[in-house]
Amino acid sequence: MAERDRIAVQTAAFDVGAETARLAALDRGIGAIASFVGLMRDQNNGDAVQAMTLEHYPGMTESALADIVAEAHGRWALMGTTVIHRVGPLHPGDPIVLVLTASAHRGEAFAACEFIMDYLKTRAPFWKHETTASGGRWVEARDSDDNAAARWNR
Amino acid sequence: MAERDRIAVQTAAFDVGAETARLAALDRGIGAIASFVGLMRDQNNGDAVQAMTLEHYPGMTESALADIVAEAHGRWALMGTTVIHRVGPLHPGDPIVLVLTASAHRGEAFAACEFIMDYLKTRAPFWKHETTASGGRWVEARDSDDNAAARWNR
Amino acid sequence: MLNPAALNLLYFARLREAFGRDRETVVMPEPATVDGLLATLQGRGGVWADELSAGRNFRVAVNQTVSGRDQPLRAGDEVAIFPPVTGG
Amino acid sequence: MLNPAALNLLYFARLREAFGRDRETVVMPEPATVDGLLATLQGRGGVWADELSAGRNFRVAVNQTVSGRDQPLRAGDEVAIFPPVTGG
Repeated sequence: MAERDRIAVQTAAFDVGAETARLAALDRGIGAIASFVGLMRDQNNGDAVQAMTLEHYPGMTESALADIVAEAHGRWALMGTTVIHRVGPLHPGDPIVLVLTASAHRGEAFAACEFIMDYLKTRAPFWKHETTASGGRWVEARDSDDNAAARWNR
Repeated sequence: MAERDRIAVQTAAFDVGAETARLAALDRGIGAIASFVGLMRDQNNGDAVQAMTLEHYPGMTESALADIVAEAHGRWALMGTTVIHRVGPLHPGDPIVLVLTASAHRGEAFAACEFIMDYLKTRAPFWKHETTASGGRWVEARDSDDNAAARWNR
Repeated sequence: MLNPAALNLLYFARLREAFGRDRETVVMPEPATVDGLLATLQGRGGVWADELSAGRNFRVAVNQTVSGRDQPLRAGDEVAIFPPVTGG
Repeated sequence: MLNPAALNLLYFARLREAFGRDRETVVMPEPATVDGLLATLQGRGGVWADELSAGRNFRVAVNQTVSGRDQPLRAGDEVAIFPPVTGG
């Protein structure tokens, strides 16, 4: 039987079409699949960015993502989810993260997808190191991400 | 130069991966692509559904979708959008509609994608006719869709 | 070329089936409005009177834009009458 | 097999670079807590005192779960110290 939830941390790119098809095939009661793809931008905080390396905490990363997905299942009637996050070297335009949520109706799929992204941004142990014309630097956490995650507790 | 917005009404299926790649390639400042896929369910209002036919109003359909996308551009800083809606005969599990929104950051992409779906559901001239064990019937509009669209005016 | 008050009517979905046609041309005395056209169609009685009565839920689009009941109609206008939409 | 108070420390991202190492084993007198461990590391002075001072923004995970500063530590625990996360 197909797994309802799929979590992966990998250096390889992901296939949005294949991942969408996997969820769609899980259950004929699925009417809605929301998704999010995060891409590496060629700029950050006003500086051109040439390359990026994503570091993570193997073991904790997977369990943190599983906890976030479990919490989403507790809040919404989800019929399947996919979370794939890349690590290692990346370049502008490269996809970084994919989140897919499947549900009977669109409201739950949209809410769960945004919730998983907001929690991933503040709870999953990934760190971005970017290369600009003036050298390398670690990306600083954003208050806006903390605020986005906090609104799910209201 | 690639078109920022793509709207299509077609009988053929769509390719989520190719459509995502099209948007991602538009601009290296795109950091977020939100998407929604609507699928035909094998049940509706408690009855098993065997098949569906989607009718539309050629001409008005395309202009209604263009109006919705234009309104989304007015509300959020979008760098590209895609709306594809199928018409004709469909079966359970078939994808019906695809909406993609690209932006620098995820909050705008998510909001615009959900907005376009909510407005499409109440403003774009499509009608579903479904076949159940007891014969054919036209799907009735849902109050929940009107409510979903109305919240964007608050 | 067009009759000065000839309207091109279109019907969709459940109303197309109920009326047994997907299009027709109707000639109205000017000045015409959506309300006047609906009254004319209801005057046919039967399913027309039933489906287009004030309590029923349907939409009217004039030249492919959803319109109010006081919308003026001119010769050659495309007037579509259809149930609430159910796509997506 | 393990020393009764030996902790397996991991450092990530900016802190890994600042401390010049990605892991080490530290022996603490029991009963140990996260606070006690941080005080011991700060006692090394220099970048340790700087990066782990009360005003700095960092996280501690014990056995791969983010933990408070009063969390007890037992021999063999995996204790990771890292900056706020920035994935996604």
